[in-house]
Amino acid sequence: MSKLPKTSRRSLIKSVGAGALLASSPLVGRFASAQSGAPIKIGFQQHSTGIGAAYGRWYGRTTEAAVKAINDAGGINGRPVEIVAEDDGTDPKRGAEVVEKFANQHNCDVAFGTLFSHVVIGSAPSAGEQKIPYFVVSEGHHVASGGLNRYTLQPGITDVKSQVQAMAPYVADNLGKKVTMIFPDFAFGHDHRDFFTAAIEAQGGEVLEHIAVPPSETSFTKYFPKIPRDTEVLYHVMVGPAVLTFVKELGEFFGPSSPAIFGFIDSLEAVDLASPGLEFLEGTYFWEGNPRYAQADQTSHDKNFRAAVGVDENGASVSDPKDVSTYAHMFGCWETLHIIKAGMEASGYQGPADRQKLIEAVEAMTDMPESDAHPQGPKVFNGKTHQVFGVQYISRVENGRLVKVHTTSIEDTLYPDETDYTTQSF
Amino acid sequence: MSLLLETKGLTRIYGGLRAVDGVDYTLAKGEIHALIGPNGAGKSTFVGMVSGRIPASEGEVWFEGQNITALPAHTRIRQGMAYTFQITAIYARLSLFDNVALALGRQDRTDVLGALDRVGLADRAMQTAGDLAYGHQRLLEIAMGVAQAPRLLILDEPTQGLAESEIEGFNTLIRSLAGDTTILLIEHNMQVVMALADEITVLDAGKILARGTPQDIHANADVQNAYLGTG
Amino acid sequence: MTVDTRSVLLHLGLIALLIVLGLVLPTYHQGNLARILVLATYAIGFNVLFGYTGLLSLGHAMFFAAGMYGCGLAMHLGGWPVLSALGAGIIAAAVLSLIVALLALRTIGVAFMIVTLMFAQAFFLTALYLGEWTGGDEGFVIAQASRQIAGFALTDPLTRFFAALAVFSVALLITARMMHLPFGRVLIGVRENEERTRMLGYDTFRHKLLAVIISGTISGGAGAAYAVLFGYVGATFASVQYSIFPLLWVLLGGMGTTIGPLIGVAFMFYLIDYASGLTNAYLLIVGAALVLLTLFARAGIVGEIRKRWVPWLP
Amino acid sequence: MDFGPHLLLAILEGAVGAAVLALTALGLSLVFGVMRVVNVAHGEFFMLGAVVAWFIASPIAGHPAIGFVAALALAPLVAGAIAVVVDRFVLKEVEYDPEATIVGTIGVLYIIQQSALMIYGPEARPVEPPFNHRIALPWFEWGETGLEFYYPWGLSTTSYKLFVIVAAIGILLAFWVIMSRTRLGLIMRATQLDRETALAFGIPVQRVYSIVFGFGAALAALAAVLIVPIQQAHYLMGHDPLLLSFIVVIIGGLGSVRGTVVAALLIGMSDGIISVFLSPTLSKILATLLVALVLVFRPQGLYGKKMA
Repeated sequence: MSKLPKTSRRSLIKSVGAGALLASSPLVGRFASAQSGAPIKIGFQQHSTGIGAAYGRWYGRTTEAAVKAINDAGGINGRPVEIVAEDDGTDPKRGAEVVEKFANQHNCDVAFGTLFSHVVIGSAPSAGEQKIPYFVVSEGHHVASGGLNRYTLQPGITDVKSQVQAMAPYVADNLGKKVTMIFPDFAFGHDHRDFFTAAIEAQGGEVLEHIAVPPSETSFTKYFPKIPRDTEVLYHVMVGPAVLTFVKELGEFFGPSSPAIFGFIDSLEAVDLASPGLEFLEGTYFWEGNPRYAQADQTSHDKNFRAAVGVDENGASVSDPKDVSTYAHMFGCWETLHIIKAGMEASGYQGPADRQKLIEAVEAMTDMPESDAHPQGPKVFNGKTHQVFGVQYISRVENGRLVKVHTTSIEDTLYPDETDYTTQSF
Repeated sequence: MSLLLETKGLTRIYGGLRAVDGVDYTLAKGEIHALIGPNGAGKSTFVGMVSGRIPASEGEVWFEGQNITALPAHTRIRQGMAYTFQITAIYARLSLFDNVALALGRQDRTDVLGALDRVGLADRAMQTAGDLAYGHQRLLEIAMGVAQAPRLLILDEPTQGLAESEIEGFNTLIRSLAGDTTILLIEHNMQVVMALADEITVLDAGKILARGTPQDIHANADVQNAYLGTG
Repeated sequence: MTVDTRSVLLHLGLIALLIVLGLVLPTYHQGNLARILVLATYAIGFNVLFGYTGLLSLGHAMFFAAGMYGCGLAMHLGGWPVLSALGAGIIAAAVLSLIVALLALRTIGVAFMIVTLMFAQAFFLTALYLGEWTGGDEGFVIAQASRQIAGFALTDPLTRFFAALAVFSVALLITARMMHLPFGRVLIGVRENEERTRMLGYDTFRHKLLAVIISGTISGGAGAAYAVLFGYVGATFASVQYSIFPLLWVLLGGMGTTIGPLIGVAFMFYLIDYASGLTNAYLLIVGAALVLLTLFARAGIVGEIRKRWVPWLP
Repeated sequence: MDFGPHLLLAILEGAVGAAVLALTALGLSLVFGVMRVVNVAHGEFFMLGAVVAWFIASPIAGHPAIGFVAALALAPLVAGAIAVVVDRFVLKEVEYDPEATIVGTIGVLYIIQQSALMIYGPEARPVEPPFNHRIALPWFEWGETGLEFYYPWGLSTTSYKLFVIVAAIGILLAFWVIMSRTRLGLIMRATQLDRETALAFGIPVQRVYSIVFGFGAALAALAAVLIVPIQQAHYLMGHDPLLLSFIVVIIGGLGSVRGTVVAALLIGMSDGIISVFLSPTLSKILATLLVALVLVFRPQGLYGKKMA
């Protein structure tokens, strides 16, 4: 099924009707006008096939849940939201074609939901040309770096540069100052390499060795001997289907005598921590975009979010405890859809003619307090760079669970603006 | 008469076996020369080295007073040789027209049809060559050699697979070429050899056993023993 | 009417038809067709080598990507205008294809396939390795404002369509003409029987060398055009699957036919586009379609038409 | 890590990869040699082996060895059976035409891959190894008191990795025995040498083709079952094994078992060993170019006869 299973038409109208009755916004008045019955169409660029499929599935489930929540609460401007999902095959060429399809064939109001950076960058020119707002959930630094265009925004997830630099103070203070980094030898890994190296040096630490693992590698032990013996902290990040092999072989390599290990959860996203061979991770640290395991101080927002998406307190599907979610990233879909809603309501969005107003409305956003719409935590949006900044979490593996040990401030994630999209014409 | 072709000590070694062994050979302009000998005598290898298809292990090839030993095959062909294969090597999936046009190097309709006409295939010009009967494929092969208007035409067993009537036509065709074109003919059919050849060279075990007019060869006792006696 | 006139009419007629389509199609399909035309140019380049010369390269993505990077980097880092950047891309592809040809043509058959595959893999890895300039797997965007020729914005759908059509037409007419010239006939001769062709006095190595260069350069031209017209350059386009695509397109459309590449690309594009609208399992449909095609139309679409009804198709 | 231990580790790791690669490539080589077709879907049979292994092993309770042994026995059969179906309904129908086979097996590749995605899902899932112990390895050095030995930091392997190497050698020997000492092997070799003569001698060539195609797929699946406790089963995992075995088969020389094994060792180890000296991606680039140049200057492969 390309189009996600949605609430049936009847229940949709019922819930929209209920929302209209309850809502006090003057915009709801439009619900009665002739055009109002038409849904707001959001094109969802989904990684259903290709290398991103494991993420794509959870992005799909989160999106579905968010749309249901939004529709249950009365939709946007009194209109129901409809998701039009198209598979991009995790391929930048197809991604660009899909964006054009959203704009010209499906007549979508906005496009949304891309994760993999190369698909975002490949699709962004199409979004700019078709003049369709393109909300990505990618954590790439591509938006804030100024390389894209005014129609592309990332308001729902913090970018990798912020994530990485926010980790340096904790790592330097608690784990050690002599770091060896292992990362994939392509753009995502290079971001880690460049931003963390700079950040740890600012903390008085140093990176002893950069170990770049070639793309699509399936066996890793042969690269580990390059780790210097005097390493205090091993910083690892890996993506792709071979991540579990990577982490397991890391454990087998060190045996009983390992340095402190700090990793990005990307290395184990959608992987069960109870998988055989991961026992050695006990006591090691992870960055988490959003804590996978429900924490002792869990907010009601996180509780609601888990319930809506169908994730249990271990971050796995409620229907299959072995089906582990991409919890550190997928909240971005939920939050982005709520920002689209907020932006459309703030701008009085009616149809494609109002797309520029929508972008200006989102650009005008700043503080986003923690709420049901923002369950991951509070955020600050920078309208000039089209990038949001939020708190980050560091967790420690204790008894096979990730336990949050540190929450960064938003200030830790900030860096000087590298661009100002608001100066670009539409 | 001046020499068109000369080989000096031409040798080909295949894994220790001397398939052609130090052959000194001359061919005069305008002559029809037949190369005969039992199977495995080295005839095809010899003409292969002359045309450049097969690199020589030792020795030299001279063509029109030039040492061409180092030249690649296509250059030798350009200088005026033509070579027809022992195993039919036409372009089976192309039309007869395209086959001959490739040999001619141009798509000139008159010339292509003219060449096909010489072997009686002009009316089949648009047929696919692979659909022809075997004998006709042999004739097409010969037409391709003729179309190149070579000074030296090397024919490797051209009449193999031809019917009696077609052989008659072939003989006529070759005679009509004689004079302008020098012809080096490998042939098993002794009737064809006797009918066409001005001179005959007998190869055996990679060496020249005898050389002479058809009458000389016919009378040669060694040849009788080594070769003709068997047939 | 001679075969030549028919062939000229066919190709000019096709271009005229495409012009009309560009003017009447809705925006979405106009955009698709622009993409199809550029990719078909790539397929035409591939067809010169595979369909006409009989050499199967599994590394053509490196030529496409060389054109793409040559052009894209010239604009992105060098700030060159579009036309000079296109030239840079084409030259980059031509130089690369010369080098690859000199080495790879020492081999034949499956070894040639592997050697080209390996060179392309090395090219792909190099594009990742030089991430500082190429952006690695993420690639980079060519600024929208710079994508214009003499004031005509290539981002405008209609302008882009006609630019794509121009690129395609040049490649189509060059190859169609080439296949009528003695040079093209010799390439076919090499495909059908290389030894025979050599023994007709043709320097087959030189012909194959030129075929690789022409093929690689057209492919690179398509890559450069893709960069300029669609504004993105990335290592994905140098990956193995982009070497397999043209093979698939050409086999589907009909190898050794001038219009087969276009038909193959269009068929594949719309098959994926249509099937992905029906189901997420569209690759299943694509797979089944490929199997059915092999079973029932082995010469490809245009190839079957030529075989059954229109034998003169070039 | 010191140079010596590092090199030893790279060789050990390379040997595991080479062992699995040799089995996979042998399957492709057999199909290529006997049937003269390129099976582009070969990597998907590898993937099938891993995925089926997961389906077999994961529901079986008790010691992980039970599930693993069951997978080892059944997964190749499943993959082989599917391959036989492909042979009967696709390859036979196109009369093993080389070009048609390429397109047809690309179609099969998509069908198998997409089916795996739908049935198995996009996740990478592990199969538990039957046993797995970390084995620290000693290293020797000439010290003041003569030969000293110590355990360098990180120099280790696992018992399961060593098992994979041993198992692969065993399977290769069994393969060699089948090909050279049994009637089935004789029939396959006869068909490989000359299809027409084989037909004339009453060999049921069509049946031999089916068996060979199934056997080739089963070898790939077997290799995958061996590796899946180390690397997880994933629906896209067939891509690299296909490319690598393709390369191995050509480098080794068509139809040469010895060449295939030597080439698998060369390919499996080269980038690991070069990466001892250079940065990993750079070594991959160089290893790739090296392989290409081997072919450029020895087009018939290491042990092959000149190809026509």
